[in-house]
Amino acid sequence: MTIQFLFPELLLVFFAVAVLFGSVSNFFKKFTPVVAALGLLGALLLLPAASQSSTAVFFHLLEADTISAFFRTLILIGSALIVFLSMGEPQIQEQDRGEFYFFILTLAISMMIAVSSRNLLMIYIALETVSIISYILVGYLKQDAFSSEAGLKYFLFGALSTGIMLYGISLLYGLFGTLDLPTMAAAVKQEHIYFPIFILSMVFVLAGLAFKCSLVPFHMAAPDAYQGAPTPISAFLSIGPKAMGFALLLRVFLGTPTPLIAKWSALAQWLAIITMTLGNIIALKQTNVKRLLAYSSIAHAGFMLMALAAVNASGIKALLFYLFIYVFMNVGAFGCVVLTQRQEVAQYAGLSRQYPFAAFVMSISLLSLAGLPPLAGFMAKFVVIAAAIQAKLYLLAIIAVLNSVIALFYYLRIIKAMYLSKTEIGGQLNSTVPHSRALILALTLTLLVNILLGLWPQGLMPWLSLSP
Amino acid sequence: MHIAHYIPLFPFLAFVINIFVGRRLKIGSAYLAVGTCVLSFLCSLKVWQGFLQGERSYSLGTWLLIQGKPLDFGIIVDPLTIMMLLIVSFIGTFILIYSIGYMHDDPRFSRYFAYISLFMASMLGLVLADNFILLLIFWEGVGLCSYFLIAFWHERPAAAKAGIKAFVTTRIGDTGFLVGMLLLFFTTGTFHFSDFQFLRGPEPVLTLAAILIFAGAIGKSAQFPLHVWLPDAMEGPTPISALIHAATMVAAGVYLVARCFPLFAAHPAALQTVAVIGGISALMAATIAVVNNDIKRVLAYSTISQLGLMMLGLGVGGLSAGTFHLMTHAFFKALLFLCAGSIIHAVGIQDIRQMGGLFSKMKVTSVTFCIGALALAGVPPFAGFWSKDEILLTAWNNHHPVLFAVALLTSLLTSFYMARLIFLVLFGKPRSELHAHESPAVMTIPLVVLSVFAALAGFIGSPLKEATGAYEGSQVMMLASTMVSLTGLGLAYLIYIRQMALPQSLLMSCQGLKQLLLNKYYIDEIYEVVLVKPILRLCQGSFSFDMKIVDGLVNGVANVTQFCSGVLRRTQTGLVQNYLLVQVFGVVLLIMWLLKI
Amino acid sequence: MIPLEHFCLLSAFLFCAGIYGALTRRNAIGILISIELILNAANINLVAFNKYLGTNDGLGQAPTVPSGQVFALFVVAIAAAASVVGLVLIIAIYRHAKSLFTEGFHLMKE
Amino acid sequence: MIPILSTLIFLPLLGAIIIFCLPPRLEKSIRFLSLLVTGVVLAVSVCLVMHFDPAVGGASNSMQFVEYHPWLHNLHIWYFLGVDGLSLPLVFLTALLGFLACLSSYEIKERVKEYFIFYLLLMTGMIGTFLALDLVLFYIFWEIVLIPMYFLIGIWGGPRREYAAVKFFLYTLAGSVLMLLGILTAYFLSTPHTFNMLQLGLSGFDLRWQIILFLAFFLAFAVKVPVFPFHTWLPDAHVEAPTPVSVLLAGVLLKMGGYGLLRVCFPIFKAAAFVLAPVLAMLGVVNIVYGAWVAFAQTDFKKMVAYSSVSHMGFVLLGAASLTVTGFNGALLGMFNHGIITGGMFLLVGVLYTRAHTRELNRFGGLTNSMPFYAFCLTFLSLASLGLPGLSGFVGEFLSLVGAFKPYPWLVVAAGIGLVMTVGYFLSMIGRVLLGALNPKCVPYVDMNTRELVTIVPLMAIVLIVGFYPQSVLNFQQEAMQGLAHLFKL
Repeated sequence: MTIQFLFPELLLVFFAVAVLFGSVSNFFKKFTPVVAALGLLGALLLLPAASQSSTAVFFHLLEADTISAFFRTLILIGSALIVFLSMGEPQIQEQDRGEFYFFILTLAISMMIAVSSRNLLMIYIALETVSIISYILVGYLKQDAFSSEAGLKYFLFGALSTGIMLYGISLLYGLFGTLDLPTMAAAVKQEHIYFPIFILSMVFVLAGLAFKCSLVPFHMAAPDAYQGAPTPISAFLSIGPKAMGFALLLRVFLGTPTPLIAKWSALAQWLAIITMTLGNIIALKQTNVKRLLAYSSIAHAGFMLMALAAVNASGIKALLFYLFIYVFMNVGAFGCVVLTQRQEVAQYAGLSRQYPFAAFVMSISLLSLAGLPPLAGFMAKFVVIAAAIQAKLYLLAIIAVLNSVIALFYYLRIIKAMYLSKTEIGGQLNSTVPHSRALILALTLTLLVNILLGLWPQGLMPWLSLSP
Repeated sequence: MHIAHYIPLFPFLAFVINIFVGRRLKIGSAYLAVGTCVLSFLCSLKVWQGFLQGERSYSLGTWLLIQGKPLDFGIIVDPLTIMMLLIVSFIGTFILIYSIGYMHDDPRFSRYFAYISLFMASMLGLVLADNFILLLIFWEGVGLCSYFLIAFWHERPAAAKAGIKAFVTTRIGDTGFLVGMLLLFFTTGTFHFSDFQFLRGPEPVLTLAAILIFAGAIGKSAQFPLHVWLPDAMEGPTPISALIHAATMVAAGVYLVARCFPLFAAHPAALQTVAVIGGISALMAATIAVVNNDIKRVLAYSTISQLGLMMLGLGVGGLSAGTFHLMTHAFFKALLFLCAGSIIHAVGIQDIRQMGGLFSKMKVTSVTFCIGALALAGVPPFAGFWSKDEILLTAWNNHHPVLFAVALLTSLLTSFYMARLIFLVLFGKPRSELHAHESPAVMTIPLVVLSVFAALAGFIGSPLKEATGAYEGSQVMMLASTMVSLTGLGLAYLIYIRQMALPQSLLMSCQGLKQLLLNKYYIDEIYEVVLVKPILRLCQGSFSFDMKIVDGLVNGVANVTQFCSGVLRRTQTGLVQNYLLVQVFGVVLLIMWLLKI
Repeated sequence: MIPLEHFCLLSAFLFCAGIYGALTRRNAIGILISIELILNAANINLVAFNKYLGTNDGLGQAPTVPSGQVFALFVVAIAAAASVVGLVLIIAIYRHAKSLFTEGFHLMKE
Repeated sequence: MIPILSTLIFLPLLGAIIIFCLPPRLEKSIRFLSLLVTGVVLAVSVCLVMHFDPAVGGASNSMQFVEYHPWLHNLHIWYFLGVDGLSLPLVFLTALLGFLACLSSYEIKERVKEYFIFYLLLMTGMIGTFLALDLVLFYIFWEIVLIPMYFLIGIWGGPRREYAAVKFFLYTLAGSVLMLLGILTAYFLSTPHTFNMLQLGLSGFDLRWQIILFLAFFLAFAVKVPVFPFHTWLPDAHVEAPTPVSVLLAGVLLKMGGYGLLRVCFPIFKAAAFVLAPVLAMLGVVNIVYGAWVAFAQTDFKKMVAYSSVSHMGFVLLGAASLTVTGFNGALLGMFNHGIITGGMFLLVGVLYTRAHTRELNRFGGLTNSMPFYAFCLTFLSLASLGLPGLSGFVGEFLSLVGAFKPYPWLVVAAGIGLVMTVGYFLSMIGRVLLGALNPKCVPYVDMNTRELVTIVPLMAIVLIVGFYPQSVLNFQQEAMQGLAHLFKL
């Protein structure tokens, strides 16, 4: 049963090794991205059908249930999109293209494992590999001062938070004597554990996971990392590890019907409020687009946490739906930054006349991020707020809704520069410059998802429902 | 098939044609206007004849559903309406003929006749309406035409301002009228005049409603508080002053009170206010007219005074007296204005102090002017005497001594200032070199016709007399009113022709009073200070309030968020230590919060 | 037999020393070292708990499954990998900022 | 038979997609295509009016041409369209103004393709809002209107267009997001969870919740109607928007607020409506008087007309707050008339702007000689706007006043003061623009050409028809208003 479950990962390992060796000879170097993409899509096909029942797999270290199935598909799709994006990125030079895609594939593998693990050891190992590889990828452009500084900052911050998490795990191991989450949850119900240490260790674990999802007290490194890293990597950071973070939050804190710690809903509610508000307010005055998108992803993390704060079935479904839409919205926005190679908002002046397609895709993604009705972002926001209101979190819902108004302002600032301003900054780019078809393909894909899924979310998400 | 509803349609047709193709018709537009006016006159005669054979008012159809009940419009046919129809169309025809000559060389000739036809249509419509809403529609239409025509020569800024002043002041009255109408509707449940006879005894609410409706009449008939617009309305062409601001439109207020007379009669308090307001207006306007030096302004104040007299007549319960004076006044006041018009047309100036000795140069105008003046002054054989006498008699019979005295004093002043006008303008030696010449025939013929009617209208008697019981004249009252008129004439004769020392010195002594009257009791200035200036400041204030406070709040919220963004941005210092510090601090905070330490 | 509490105290002490080091050190390598301290603190904990408390995996496995010690081994391996990556990044930043002190590299702020 | 309502909504969208595929240099064909699309929409709405059966009424099955299909069935969101006496006049108004504004869009010279794409999207959003009967569908159409309007004001507007566009977008969005919360809370509070407006009307909420939800919805509609404290976006948006856009903004967008009140707030939250009606009436009168005062002090032509719209919509609010049949009739007819009149006024302002490139009133003077037709049209519409009896403006206001007189007599008197002020500022505007000596600065302008006349004359004709025979529009809406008022009979 285990081998069948791990087929996609094994295929990816095979492709990763192939990509690594391919990068040795110049002839194969040109094909490495295509091979990587093929590997990811192949793995996507091999994914087992989403089975309702959840069975322990791989010596009770992994779990094959609906959540892991959904997140594994999401990670594969996300990684494929990032591979397409990085094909369009000129900064990734010829000579070390091989390693780049090798790292992306290994990142995908470790995330897929982390998402479906039910054992703290497995969680830690997968989480640590994801972190290490993302440190390398963030600091990938050695000759660029920004990239290496971002890499180091991300490393130091990340290492500390995972260190704290590990200490938390060790305490948990001491308390329960086991590393298996479901057994721990069962033990908590017998109420014979020493409560303060349990809370302390759970908060330590939360520190590690929250760093990945960039929730507020642990978000400090994210903006610098997103700004410094090469754009496809900051796109990957905003969707890959974030989705994994939320999957782990889901597993650790909400694995069992009643949340592991009683006050989880209040904790999540306040974290969500602070994250949303801080993310949105700081994003207002940003001039660098990547940094602005970083803060916007922090704000969206707050939105997703809101879905978790509503501890009910529709909350979890809302989170999954939101993450799916969020991947496409973010890839669309970052994709346009890759396409136009423009970092500052002012540089976007008059883009709608220079390169209408890029401006169109960018504005559709931004309006979808803002959550305006005809687009998919609205349906995502709608479902999440519905879950919050169903759980009677009225204050949270009101603040979330007002945040979406603030959010619209800074999204509009970019759209204003592109469409409304009459001045035209002489960007070196115009529609005649040849672009990698893959990047255009990825952008059109995000465009379709943003528009179609807004009108017909039922098509892809039959299980999405508001029923209590 | 009843033809009454065709009466307003003919002039309306002329208006539509003149507005769109008038410029090409040139003189044709004038003939079209006059023709439709004559047609309306003939229809009115037909309606009168039909009325004698017993045809009564009829309904046109449902216009609107209010509170579920259908509100249908109709035409009312009774002596009052017929009288008004005849007066309006008859005098209108002759004034139109007169204005062909008067407006001959005006660039916007056809537009003038278009507006006059619209006015005729709405005035005729007004008198035919059988409910308040239809009346209000034509009521505002009449106000609109007076606005257009006052501001006809809009190159002169004074004319444009006068037009706006007229429309706004009448509109203030109309708001009271609207509220009164609604009050009436909600207590009696109907807008129709015919339902007034079912009114039970006096109710405080209905009294208030009647007074508010009278407010509309005050606005339209330029009575005391809202009279300021009529003297300024003289900026318009003189035939307009004759038709609208003397004979017909200003009489609409009196017509309205007469139409709702059963309502007013049922509430003595309302009737009392009508009489009092009428008295005040009559006296005040007469005193101002005595000292005014502009020929049209004098006649304007005289109109306000006579209208006050009519209101007084109605106020003391004399429905037939009031309406009778309305009819006769229409004739001789229109005549006086037309004569004044032909004088101005000839001499070009309006200040009577520079005029004099025109009798020899303009024979026909002067004779008709004298006939009109005598009629207005109330000298026995002429029309004014009979109707004024009837008002005095009704006031005396219905035990209103104070009002009777006011009426008497007003007729004294009236005869005085009319005599003053005649002596200063027509007789004596010319005070400045004026090459006056007689007006062309097209202007003098209407003068002659109107003078004949001004003389003989008295003998027709009040059209409503069979409705309101026989009226027997009392010799004593007739003698008294004749004596008053003659003394007025005599006094004026002594002062202005004989330049007698005594009356001269008497006049010099009350210089302060003269100054007060010359400035029209400073009412205009009071309104300016009390009403117009504060409202303008209020608007300016509310606009700046809107910009600063309400808009300020909105922008303020935006600026506050921007400011917070600026502050919070600086938390990202870029130093790794700070990041680690925030994280550890976050962990500690969370633990303390969760464990409630 | 040294009671379990001593081990926990030692690991807690190491953990606090690591945190303190990470926050106060100005030198990037210093921070790296203190992070290693934190990881080792966790190792001590793991091994101690495994030895003293015996694991009741609740899955019917025998109490003496050495999951704690295995975990510690993994942690050691991963710590090594992490520090390698850290040093690489520190060398890269040294090429640009010419200094190891954290004040040297704060190009990106606000 | 063909789903007439869906065609009405999605025809402009189809047009927009077609234009999206055309290359930008085919300006003439783009203009013709959009004119064709809006023309067909107008024709469809006319035949909708003809096939509409005014007799069908009553609270239960008052909807006609109903389309009821599951859209997101497990989210309980239905694709539910229907039209009744309340939405019919407004749909016709939207179609008519859409066609005329498209006709007057010939003055737009640059980026024509994008202009007409946003224009047709705007049409879809507007018509959709009036026809949707499912709260979520209503909200989606309500917000679809915002994006194209932002671009229309932002790209083709006047000097301060960006500020005005952002302000309009954020202000309306802030209002409507609270409505989203209201919709969701209503969904979870209603006994059989539903977004359907008609069913929500039947499920009773307790009074405390009713008031909260009423205020949530009312805030969104108040921003659009503009009720007093939330109106500051209107003058900026109007002044900066290009003429055809401000015609639609004034003619239709303001009505969406009023329509929302009559369709959502009153029927669903009856008890709260009963409690809050006096507050609404008070706000209405404040709107009237305050709008008139501020309009009096304006020197910019468009800002004055914008504030006059604030004043007119005050009558609509007063009429609606009276909770009587006449009041509701007055409110709806008032909205219809105001749309026609103010649409025409903005077209006229546009005519003057294309010639003088300024909207400063003191800059003009004595235009009657040089532009007689223009003078006639402007005077006619100003008189209709100041509520001259015999023209359509008066009928709406009169019914609202009659309706509101019984419950709030003193407010009607205050409204009277507003009426007098309205006369004041309109006539002073006519005095400054048309009368007086010909201003030397404005060189003799050529009079209105045929295209401009074709956009104005139908509006003036409707003003005259409704003015003389209001029953023509009233008998369409009588049943719906009867049903609505029936809810508030004691």
